[in-house]
Amino acid sequence: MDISITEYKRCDVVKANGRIDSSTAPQLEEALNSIIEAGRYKIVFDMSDVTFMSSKGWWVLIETQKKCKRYKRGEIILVKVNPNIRDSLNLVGMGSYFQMFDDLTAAVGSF
Amino acid sequence: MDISITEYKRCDVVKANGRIDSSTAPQLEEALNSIIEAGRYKIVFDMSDVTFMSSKGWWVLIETQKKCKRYKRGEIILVKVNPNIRDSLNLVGMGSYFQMFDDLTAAVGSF
Amino acid sequence: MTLRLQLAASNVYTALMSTLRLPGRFESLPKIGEFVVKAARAAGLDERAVYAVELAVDEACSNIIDHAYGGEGIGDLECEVSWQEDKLIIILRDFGKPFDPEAIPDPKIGVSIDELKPRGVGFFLMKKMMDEIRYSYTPESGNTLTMIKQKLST
Amino acid sequence: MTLRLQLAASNVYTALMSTLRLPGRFESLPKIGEFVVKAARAAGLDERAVYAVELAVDEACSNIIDHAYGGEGIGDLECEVSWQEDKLIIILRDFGKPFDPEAIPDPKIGVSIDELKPRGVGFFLMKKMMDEIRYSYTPESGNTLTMIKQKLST
Ligand SMILES: Nc1ncnc2c1ncn2[C@@H]1O[C@H](COP(=O)(O)OP(=O)(O)O)[C@@H](O)[C@H]1O
Ligand SMILES: Nc1ncnc2c1ncn2[C@@H]1O[C@H](COP(=O)(O)OP(=O)(O)O)[C@@H](O)[C@H]1O
Repeated sequence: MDISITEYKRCDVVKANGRIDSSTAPQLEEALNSIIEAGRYKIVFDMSDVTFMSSKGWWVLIETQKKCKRYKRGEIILVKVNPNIRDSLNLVGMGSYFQMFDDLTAAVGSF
Repeated sequence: MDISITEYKRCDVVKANGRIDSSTAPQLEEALNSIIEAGRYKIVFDMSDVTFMSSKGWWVLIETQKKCKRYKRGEIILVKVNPNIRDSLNLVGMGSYFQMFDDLTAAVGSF
Repeated sequence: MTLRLQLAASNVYTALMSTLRLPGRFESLPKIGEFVVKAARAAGLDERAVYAVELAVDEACSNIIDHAYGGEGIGDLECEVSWQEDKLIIILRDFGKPFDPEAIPDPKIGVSIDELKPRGVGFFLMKKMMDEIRYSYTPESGNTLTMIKQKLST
Repeated sequence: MTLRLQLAASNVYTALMSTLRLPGRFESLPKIGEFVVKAARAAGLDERAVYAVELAVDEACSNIIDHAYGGEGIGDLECEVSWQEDKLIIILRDFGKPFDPEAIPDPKIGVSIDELKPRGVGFFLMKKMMDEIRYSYTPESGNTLTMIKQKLST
């Protein structure tokens, strides 16, 4: 899995590709934590190239969401979530913790 | 020429297509003015589908830039300017009045 | 790397059964994923069902490493796929510590994000994704988790 | 709409000369643009030069409507293209008021945006975009603007 971070004025866009499972979730966690540790809490996660995500990946997103929303200082927004991933997130009620956008520009523009 | 306006939190994205000449520049002017009249001065002009632009179009952009930059309240940024249009703008020194981006998301993210 | 394939991957489409054995490490998960996705497609499952199988197997294998073995590199993971006319059967075997599936509570759904305890959805997902799940343990054959996906499941 | 084509558009590639006459309205500009772009491509100009011709002709026609006629719908615009081995020649004719090209000042470049006066770059652009521009007026043939683009111009 490759992860890129692009810093914009009001938010950071994180893009990953491939599978996010127990072996790659720590990489995602590290990338998201690096943003939060820099004092930035508005994050767009571009999932257009993420084909698979297990619960280990979801927990990373949940923990990130908790940190970002604390003191209402920000939020992580998901973009272009693969329908299979979206369905499985919704199955355990986790879809409701995230705004999901179909368009990257719209997500960045929402901050 | 079709013109669309998408309002984001901090800026508006205007997208036009085809030729901007003496017959269509007034349409563009109207769209840009409608944003400014709404008290919004951060504008991204997505020119990815604009194939031709005469000086009548440039004046619309220049007037818009003047209004947006007044009181440092905003700016119009151009995105994906066709190289021919860019060259002719630069030929008369007008390219320097605008930030130009190759990526829409980056332009929106700059506000 | 221990890798034993009873039938070559290219034969998977005509095989009745195929087994993959890999070290119990997270880096084995994509390989097991690929293996079961191929099998699920060969069984004629639609892409939604193929994803369901991939996710359930990934969660199950991750649990084996985390809970049965208690960490990476302790023991192997064996994944056996077989198919019948109407269903795909996946059997996962490990030699870690046994557990009682009945004792695992379902996660709470609909709580606020701050009330969420990390972990505890993998097993629930496996049950939701598959049509049937059976678990057995014997000292000789270790832990055996059998997961069944019907071809015409909804 | 007055539209007179001396040679059909499909013949443009073998023609030596072709003329389009349209009402002096801004909505005629895209048609004239299409006409000169076809001619410029037929003349073998590269895409950069084709755009230069399209822009120069658009500015010239727009000026005729704005300044020679003083508005839309007053008189016709005639665009004649002809080509020689090494160049494309475009002649624009109108019967509006004549003007003195020498008297048009070049725009100031490099000033701050607030010092920019709207208008006054069209003619400058035409000169920059084309290799040669000639203007003549006679009461019989009206205003004639001849613009030449060399095939091997830089
Ligand atoms: N293969 C296994 N071996 C031993 N214990 C298991 C196994 N799978 C699940 N468990 C137990 O069930 C609990 C819930 O599992 P699960 O829903 O997958 O969530 P998680 O693995 O994230 O804790 C685990 O914390 C563990 O105690
Ligand atoms: N075809 C024309 N007929 C009469 N006057 C013209 C013509 N073209 C240009 N002019 C004069 O030259 C000036 C500069 O022209 P130009 O550089 O094209 O800018 P603009 O048309 O935007 O004013 C015009 O304002 C007009 O006074």
